[in-house]
Amino acid sequence: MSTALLQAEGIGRRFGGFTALEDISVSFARGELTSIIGPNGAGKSTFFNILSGTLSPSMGTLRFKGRELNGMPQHRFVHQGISRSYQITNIFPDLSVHENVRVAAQAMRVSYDIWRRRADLVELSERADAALASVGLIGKRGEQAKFLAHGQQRALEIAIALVSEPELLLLDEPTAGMGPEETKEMVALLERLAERRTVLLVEHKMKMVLGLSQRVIVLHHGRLLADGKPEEIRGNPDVRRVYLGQSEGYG
Amino acid sequence: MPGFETTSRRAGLSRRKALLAMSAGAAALAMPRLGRAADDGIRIGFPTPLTGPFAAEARDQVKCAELAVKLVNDKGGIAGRKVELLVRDDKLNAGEAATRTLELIEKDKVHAVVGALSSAVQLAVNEVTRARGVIYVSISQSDTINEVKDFSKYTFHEALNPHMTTAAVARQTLKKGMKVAHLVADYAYGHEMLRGFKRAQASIGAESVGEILHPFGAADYSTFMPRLMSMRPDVLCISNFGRDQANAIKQAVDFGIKQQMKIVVPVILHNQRLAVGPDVFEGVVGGANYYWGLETQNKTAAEFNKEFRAANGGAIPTDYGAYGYSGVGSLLQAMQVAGGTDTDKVIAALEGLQYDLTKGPQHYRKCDHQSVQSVLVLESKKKSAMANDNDLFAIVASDPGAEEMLRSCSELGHAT
Amino acid sequence: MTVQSTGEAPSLSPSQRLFAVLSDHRVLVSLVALALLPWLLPSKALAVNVLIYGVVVMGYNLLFGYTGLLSFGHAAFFGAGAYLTGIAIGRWGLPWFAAVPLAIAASTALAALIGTISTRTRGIYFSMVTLALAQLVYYVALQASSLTGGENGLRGFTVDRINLLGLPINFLDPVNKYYILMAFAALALWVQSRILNSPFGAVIEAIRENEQRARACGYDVERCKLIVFMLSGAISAVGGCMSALHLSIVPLDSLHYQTSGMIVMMVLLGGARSFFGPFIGAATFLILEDVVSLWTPHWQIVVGAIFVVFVLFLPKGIWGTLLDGLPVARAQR
Amino acid sequence: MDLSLIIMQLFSGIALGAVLVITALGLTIVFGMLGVVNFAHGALFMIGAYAGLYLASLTGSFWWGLVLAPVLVGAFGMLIERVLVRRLYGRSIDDPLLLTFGLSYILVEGVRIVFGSDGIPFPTPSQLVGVVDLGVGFFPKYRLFVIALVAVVLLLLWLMLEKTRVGLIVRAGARDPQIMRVLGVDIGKVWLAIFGLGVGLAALGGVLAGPMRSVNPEMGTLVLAEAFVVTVIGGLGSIVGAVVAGLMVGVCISMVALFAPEMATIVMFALMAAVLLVRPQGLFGLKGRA
Repeated sequence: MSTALLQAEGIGRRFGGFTALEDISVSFARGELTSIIGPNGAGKSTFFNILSGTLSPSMGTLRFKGRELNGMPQHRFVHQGISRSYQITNIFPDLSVHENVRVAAQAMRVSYDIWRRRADLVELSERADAALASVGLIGKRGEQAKFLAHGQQRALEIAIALVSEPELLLLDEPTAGMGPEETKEMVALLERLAERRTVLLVEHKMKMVLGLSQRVIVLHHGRLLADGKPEEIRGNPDVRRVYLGQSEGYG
Repeated sequence: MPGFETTSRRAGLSRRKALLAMSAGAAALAMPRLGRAADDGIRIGFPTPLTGPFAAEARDQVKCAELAVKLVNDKGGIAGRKVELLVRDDKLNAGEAATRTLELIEKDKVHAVVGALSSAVQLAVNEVTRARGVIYVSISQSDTINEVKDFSKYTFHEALNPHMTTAAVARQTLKKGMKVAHLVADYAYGHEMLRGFKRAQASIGAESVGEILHPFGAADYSTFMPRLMSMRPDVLCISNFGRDQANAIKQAVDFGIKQQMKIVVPVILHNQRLAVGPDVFEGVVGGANYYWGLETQNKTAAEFNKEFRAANGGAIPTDYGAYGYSGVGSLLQAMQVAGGTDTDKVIAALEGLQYDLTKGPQHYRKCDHQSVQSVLVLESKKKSAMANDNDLFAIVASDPGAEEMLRSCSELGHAT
Repeated sequence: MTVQSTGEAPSLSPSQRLFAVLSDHRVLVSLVALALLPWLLPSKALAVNVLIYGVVVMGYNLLFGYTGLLSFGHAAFFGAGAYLTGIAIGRWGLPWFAAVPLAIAASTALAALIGTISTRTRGIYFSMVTLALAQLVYYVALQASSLTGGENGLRGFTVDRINLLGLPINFLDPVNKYYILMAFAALALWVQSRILNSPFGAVIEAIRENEQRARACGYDVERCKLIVFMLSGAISAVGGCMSALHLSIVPLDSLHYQTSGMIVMMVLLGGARSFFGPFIGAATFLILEDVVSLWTPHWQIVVGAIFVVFVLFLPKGIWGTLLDGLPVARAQR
Repeated sequence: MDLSLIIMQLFSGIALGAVLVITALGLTIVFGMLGVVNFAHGALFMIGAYAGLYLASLTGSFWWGLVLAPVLVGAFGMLIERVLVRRLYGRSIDDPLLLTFGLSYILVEGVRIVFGSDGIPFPTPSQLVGVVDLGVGFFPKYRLFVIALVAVVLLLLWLMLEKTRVGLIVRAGARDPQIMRVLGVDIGKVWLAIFGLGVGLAALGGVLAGPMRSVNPEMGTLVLAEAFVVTVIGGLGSIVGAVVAGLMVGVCISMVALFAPEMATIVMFALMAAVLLVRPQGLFGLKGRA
């Protein structure tokens, strides 16, 4: 297990009397692209929020590169090397596309400097441009983010997450709300990203997940239902019963 | 509830008047902006709280001050120069007052300033005028301004002070061996009133059974009433001002305090009595600088009332209005004596002046420039005893003015 | 508003280029305008007030406009700056040049205290908590009358002469006073401009735009809010110091929540989130109040109505609306 | 200290708290449902007192004023919602606060224009003049009546919330406005009614306070600050919180008045700061909202 990048042991989460997640133990190896799937209310988002520090688990421990993350505030996660995107597009709408990414890059270097000129931090600007180039948005760098097309906004959010050069990239339904054309572009982008880092996806689009992932984790009613290679999941009868059967429409 | 209509109609009437006065003031301000320094009129600045809770008092002050100016101008002005009154709204805010006073001095080049109603405002105006060597006649009742720290040779205090009013009221209401309780607003003016009462009470031989300080500007006094009643005093002295006074008396009456003890205040306010009604104030005794009913026993008062009625459609001047008249009037008399506006000459004239404008002889004491004057003690009338809407009080006594009524010069920190 | 690194520069018309130059030198532009102000307004006292409230509102804008935190208790820092300047000069006998930095430092400490409690809350809660804590400061000042003068206000610290490099200057003269106080304003403008151009300036805008995203980017949002709260309090306190030196009194009302409300009104009138907005808002409000209160003692109804109209129809304020209307300016955004 | 005195103080505190509860309730209900902090709440309290006085003098009976003023002022509140506040839904949460702040200036000045800037006498209804012997001391009848009336209003409000369909909608809506869409409720109408209810409660507070205080255009200023403190302590949007915090603040003030009377105003702000340090969302507030 020493090669595991991120390790979850017995993770559970309760909201009042309601148990959203129970006893999840998985570990993620470096370089893998893993997807988490499950029907609505399966606990995907809760699990994802715990992995990214947005929520703290009620029980269990989380280790990243062997270091325990429990009790660490969310903003520290990025500095450890875990970066995320959100299911609903989450950018800085009134800032320029370039500034969106630049400010994210800045978080890794300076937070509280009130005196230097930010224009003098040329390196940050260059890194932002590099991240924009990698998601294909460099041509839009001067535009206000809120005027981008939906697919472009999603790509921008990935650039924001990417610019911190995370070892683990957590993406929450990156193709949500996209048409087939945009989805195809996004899948291509994801494949490129996965070449160089560990990626964890939450997705609804089954076909896409099975084609893209090296490993698939299925959650159901807050519990781990299955964990394996896409072809194993495809053949798993439990998964078929609770998930695939119902979600023909997503396929 | 008949009080409702009469009050609002009264307010409506005087409002229109005030609007007229305001627009006249606006014209006066806008017009001479260009050639201010060229004309040779005498300009008196008059900051007063036209907006806020004391707007009614302020309007009366403006009317009276304008009357004083008019009477002088009708007789040809001072050494041939016309007098002009520059009214400014201080909004009952010390910062606003200081700004307006700066404008009056720097832009309008006034020769003197008269006015201010609240203690904080008079001190702010005084701070600005004394630094710039401009004469200021205060008509606010607090006497902090007479103490050496705030005093300057430019500072004159026309209004009564708590020491005078509490002494006069105590003389009429307290007797040897009486038990006295105090409800006091916890700020400088409240403390001044308490200090006055306690000194008067000590000299009479009455006994203090307790005092409660209440937060300044409190709306509810019910929490103090049980304790005041448990002190079982013969007299309750309520030392606060304005709305605080109205609220405190109203709630004391609710608790049945008037059945147990007599309520006494240092200053009984004309407008608060109107605001709260005769039933609540019935039997309350307090001091005053002026009451129009004085006309039956004092010739000057009758004369002043006559002039005011003539200028204001038969209305009567109020307590605070009279300050506007005597404050501006005494200053103008001194300017007549000095033959103009030379500051040192006017100061000397004010210091030597004997004047009688509203109620009998007055003069400014040399050391602290406090006006020595008579104090009225009034008792609020029962509703059934009121002859008309203006018949609010019975005059219990009129204490003639004497320097012995004041705190001594050395006590105030002045060299004697 | 944000300074962007020059990438592909689109071709600019001469008027656009002029506008770009002006906003690049916004501190200088502000100072030139302020230097002319006393000669344009009806009185020097009014001009000084524009200067003072301009600085206070500018500090407030750092919090409200740029970070998106609606504080309703900023009078506390304006008042603290004024009171501490007065107390240091009048009670402790310090010279003005020592009193002012001391007052700013102490006001910043007060901001740290209030900020620590209030930045734990969000949204409307933040507004109400700042309001209530500032009222607490008001009542403390009222009660501590031996130090503050209580309801009577603080006085007895008139500065009538200021020694500038051995040259005694009559500070009672309105023109001298204006330009000396303008030096304070210049300092505040420069500091504000530096903060806005700094990396931290980018962080607070990111927090305003999207707090959750800023946190996910790795920013300690709570700490950033506390820091900007303190900076904002410090700059507003400069306005308080200026007010104390100008009026030579400190009225208790300077701490009242209606003063806070006036600050909010001014920033909304001028335009939040803009560099020039605060001074434009302060000037508009004060001139309006001056003019309308000459027409009618009921000036508050006019002020209230204008405020309602701005919230409903011109939420970007005078300057923001002007920028939207100017194609010249739009290219800059 | 004398035990009977402490009991008397307790009564004073509860009577004081009763008025606080009524005004804070209006503020908190409107916030809970609409997410709007009504900064004109104090001004509407004052309008309530004037309306009560005016209606009482028109009809010759305090009781008509007491009943009609909250209804009419509540209707006026609905007008405010429809004409002004409604335009701001969906905009920044700060906007309604700023709007109502401006509105409060207009209302206060409007009353000054119509009724003058002086106070106006508001006599205690003749049936309630005088004091009652509580055994430990004398207490004004009118204040006992206020305590009783507030208790009745709270009971009615509770019944409405717990037993009626409207109450169900309100409770559900306060938790999650989305639910109301699911229930197929016309949210616009509910919001209108709730805003009216909140304003009506402010007006009721004003009428009740009228005979106890000087009625003047500025009487709402202090009340607004008090209502804010109470709602913050209780938790914004929490009805139970407003009741508990209102009584708590009232009793706290009266007890402090016994030992350190000059601190009576400061104490509620200090209490609030203390509560916030421990629970930033207030005693009964939902955590997500703070």
